[in-house]
Amino acid sequence: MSDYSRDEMMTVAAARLLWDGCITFVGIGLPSAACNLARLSHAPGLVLIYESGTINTRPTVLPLSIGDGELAETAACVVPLPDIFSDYLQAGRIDVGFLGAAQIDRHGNLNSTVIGPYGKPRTRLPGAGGATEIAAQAKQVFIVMKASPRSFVPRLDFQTSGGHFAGRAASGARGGGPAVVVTDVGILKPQAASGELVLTVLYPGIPAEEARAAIGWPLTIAQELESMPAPTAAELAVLRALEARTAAAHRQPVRLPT
Amino acid sequence: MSDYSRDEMMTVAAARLLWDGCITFVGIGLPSAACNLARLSHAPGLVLIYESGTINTRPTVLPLSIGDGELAETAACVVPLPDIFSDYLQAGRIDVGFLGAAQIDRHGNLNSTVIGPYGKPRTRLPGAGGATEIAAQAKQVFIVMKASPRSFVPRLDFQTSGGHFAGRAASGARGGGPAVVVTDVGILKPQAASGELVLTVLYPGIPAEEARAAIGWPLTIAQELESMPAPTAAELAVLRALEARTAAAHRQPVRLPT
Amino acid sequence: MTEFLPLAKAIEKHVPDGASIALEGFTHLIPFAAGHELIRQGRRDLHLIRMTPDLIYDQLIGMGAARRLTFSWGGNPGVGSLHRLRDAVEQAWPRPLELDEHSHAGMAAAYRAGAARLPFGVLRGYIGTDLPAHNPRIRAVTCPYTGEALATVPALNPDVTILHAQRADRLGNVAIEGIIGAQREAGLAAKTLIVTVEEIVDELPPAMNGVLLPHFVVGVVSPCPGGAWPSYAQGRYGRDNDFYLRWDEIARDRARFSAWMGRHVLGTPGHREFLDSLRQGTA
Amino acid sequence: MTEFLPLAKAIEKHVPDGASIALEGFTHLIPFAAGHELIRQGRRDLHLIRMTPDLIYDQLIGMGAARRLTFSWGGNPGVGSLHRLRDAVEQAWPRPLELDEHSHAGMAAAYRAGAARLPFGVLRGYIGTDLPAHNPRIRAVTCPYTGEALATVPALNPDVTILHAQRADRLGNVAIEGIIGAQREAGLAAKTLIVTVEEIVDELPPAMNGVLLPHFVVGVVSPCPGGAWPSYAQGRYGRDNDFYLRWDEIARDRARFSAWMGRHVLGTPGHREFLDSLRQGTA
Repeated sequence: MSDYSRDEMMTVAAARLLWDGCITFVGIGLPSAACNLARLSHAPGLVLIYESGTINTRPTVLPLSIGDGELAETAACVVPLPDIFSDYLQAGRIDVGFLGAAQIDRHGNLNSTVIGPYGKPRTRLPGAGGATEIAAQAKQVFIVMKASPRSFVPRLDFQTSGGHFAGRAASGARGGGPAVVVTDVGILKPQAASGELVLTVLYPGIPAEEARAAIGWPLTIAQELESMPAPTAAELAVLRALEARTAAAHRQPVRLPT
Repeated sequence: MSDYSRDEMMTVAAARLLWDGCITFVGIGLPSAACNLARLSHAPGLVLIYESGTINTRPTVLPLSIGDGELAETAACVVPLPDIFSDYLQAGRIDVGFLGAAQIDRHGNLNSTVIGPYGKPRTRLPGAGGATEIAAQAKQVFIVMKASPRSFVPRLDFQTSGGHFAGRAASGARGGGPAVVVTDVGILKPQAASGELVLTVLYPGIPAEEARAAIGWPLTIAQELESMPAPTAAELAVLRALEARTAAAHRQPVRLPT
Repeated sequence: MTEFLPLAKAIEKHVPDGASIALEGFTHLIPFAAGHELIRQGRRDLHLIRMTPDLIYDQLIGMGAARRLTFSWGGNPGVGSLHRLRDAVEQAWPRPLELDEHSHAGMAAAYRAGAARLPFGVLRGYIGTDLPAHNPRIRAVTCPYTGEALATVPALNPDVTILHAQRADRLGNVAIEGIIGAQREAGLAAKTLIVTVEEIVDELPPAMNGVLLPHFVVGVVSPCPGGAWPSYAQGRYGRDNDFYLRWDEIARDRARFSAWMGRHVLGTPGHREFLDSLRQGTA
Repeated sequence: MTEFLPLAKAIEKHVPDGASIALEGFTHLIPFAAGHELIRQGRRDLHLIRMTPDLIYDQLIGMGAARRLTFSWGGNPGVGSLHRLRDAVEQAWPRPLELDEHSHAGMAAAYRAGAARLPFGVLRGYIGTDLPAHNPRIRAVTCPYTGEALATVPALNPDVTILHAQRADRLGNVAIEGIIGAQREAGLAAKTLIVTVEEIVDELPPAMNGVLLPHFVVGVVSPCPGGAWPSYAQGRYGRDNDFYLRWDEIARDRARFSAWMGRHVLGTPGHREFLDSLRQGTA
């Protein structure tokens, strides 16, 4: 099976890391696709929580926004957003929180706030949203980002969310921090002692050197490199059907209310 | 109209003090009867909130407990009990909170905790429940208690809830404290300067001396005594019909669940 | 994932002697059957937690199961005293009972903090009361913005919370309808949550914004029809106000209380037989 | 008691220049019509508060109505940037915008504190982030039991909160169904709460444990069908995802933005005509 895109490889790789019964805090985009792929294939009991307050939602199509009506209609229940952050995330009930960002450094710290100085940014990004507390309080954090030297940087312009930063153990963060960074050129994981992200998993056809070139800091490559098999036909079929259903649903014109 | 009991006089007196649209925090017993009498007569827009979380409930019969199903079924909504205390009472949305107690002193401080020392009480009473924060945070507090020297005492065994105690202004209490004490022998109100409860309203046929005899501290009698008219036939009819409906409803046998 | 166990097994497995345990439900949905099972299994040294101890804690205290009580109002609602609670506090019978006494607002804040796994709750509370003088757990913090002093209570995180609810589905989601009290908070605050239910259904009606405890916070579901009696279950059966009145008589006297408990609780193997024993003759 | 006013009157009467104002609704039930009316009436120097500014705040900011923004995520959901917000922050166009920036968890705690009229909210938050270094309002308290430091945020109590909901009854009770975000908390935190509704009904269906804002916390109800478009109203109309995409193009350019606002918002007397103007030709 070689007829798949790098995005598909990333999505499948992220989905495979999830287990049945895992309680996930899901963001829009690739994490949402990965979680629903897992739920529709090997992990039917995967629990999806979106920050909009929808708990154990089972959408038939992927949401375009974090608060789509589809998420409410297929949820076990809808709770106020403050409850999600206090009684679920802060309370330590989330097994895996997904994050992405504009910049990541070698310790898995993330920037989604500004490029340039905070007071006079070159690019104002959306900001923290749920990310700061997901990074600190989810039991594990899965980061999903396309690799490029612009985004995998030696030094962040702003630290929005903490990875394996110095002092994390005494910081009040109860979660374990980033467990894995799924990119389009391979998977990085933190070294136990230093927390530095190193290349540990290769995808078919993408050599370690290509990964190294896409990372903006001198990337360490693990001594024992694993390799992740290509997406199976079954995985691709489920993912593509999900995306086709999503596209069809979103082609339905919305009438202006009268 | 002279054919009425002292309890009826008390209930009618308390009901008359309530106004249409008034938001009340209601306890079981006489306050519940007074509020529903007011609602069914001169104050149809009276809002009844019970600490069980039932908001704007409109029961057709009086509840026996603070959490009767009738209260939920006739409420505008039912909210969690923590919300009632934080978002309604503490937030200052209650116009009138009702309280009673085993003991009251001349400043309207109340004891519903113990008779005797706290660590080794002669009589263990139920305790604070909602009273402490009702006393501090409702805009006004209406106290309803039968007068007797045993309960209207010079000195409390334990202060469960604060009335016009020294230091109230700087205490963080945002409510105005006791505005009135409705008894079966007349109505006491706090003097503006001292906060001391003085007899200000007489009922028909009950002289000030009888009130004085029922109060365990040297009762001051206001210079200008008002007199509260006897219950009207209409008031008595509504109250008695309410109590008859209540008695009939509670005579219905409850079957043990199977 | 949620276990489905008969009530006796659930108590046996999850509630050891000495546990801190909250049976919540504010007048409505009080888990009486679970309380009786604790008594049948002879639990000792429990730290009982509950806003309104009600008859079920009167029974546990009278049977000597408790060493400590965290509470905010200990009466027989609409009736009067809890005589067994009074006897324990006033006369140390059958054993002394340590009190950790609060107001409703304080208990509610403590459960909320527990549900959110914060170490303390904040409220504008305990003003003008002697309670803090007798409970060193009631403290204060200073607002970092206004300088105002506010009361604090330590979070409540019971080893086990037991609730009663109308329905669970086969995954373990629990749906509650009607007066909810602090059930949601007490359930989320627990290290282990056990829920007895009137009924287990294939599929719950859509909850949307209703009250639902999702399966992954529910440790155990135990089917137990009638498990809230003499409290009630909205939409199922009414509160047995008459029994609350009769309890005043039963509990007033040590011997009569002991005889009643012996016959109806210790003398029955489970809740169905308990209810049967009440149907037969004068309870 | 609740006033029933046309939206324009409600804004005129209750929202002065300089007010702090929260238009809440998390993706769902965003009160767009009310935002447009603020623009039509030329409000200035507003302190805008909202977890997710969304298109409606992009429009207010681009029209120069805001001096300050309290927020936690400022993007076009599922699409990308809010170009007018970016232009204000990066280029001070059309005027500088002061930022009071938080995380979602911090904003949620601040609204909750506001709803309860506590001066601050507590959370185990703002860990491992530079946000507190740039926002002096994010502070800390020490737990009086464990000694742990916890983050605090000052309570949010907007002068005016505006919400959109499906239904109100003639007393002013407001019922909301579906994703609720922080609407309940923002509504209860307000000094004045204005709610635009799809429909005013004689009687709401029984709410039991559903979301209802009782009439005595609702200052004003304004009927406004379609008032959440291009956001959505569960059970009424769907989210116009296509418009969110088109907005990316409209807002990218100052002139195109100004022309669009001039034609569709300033050029229409109210929300019905606004929707009509979009139906005619390319929006």
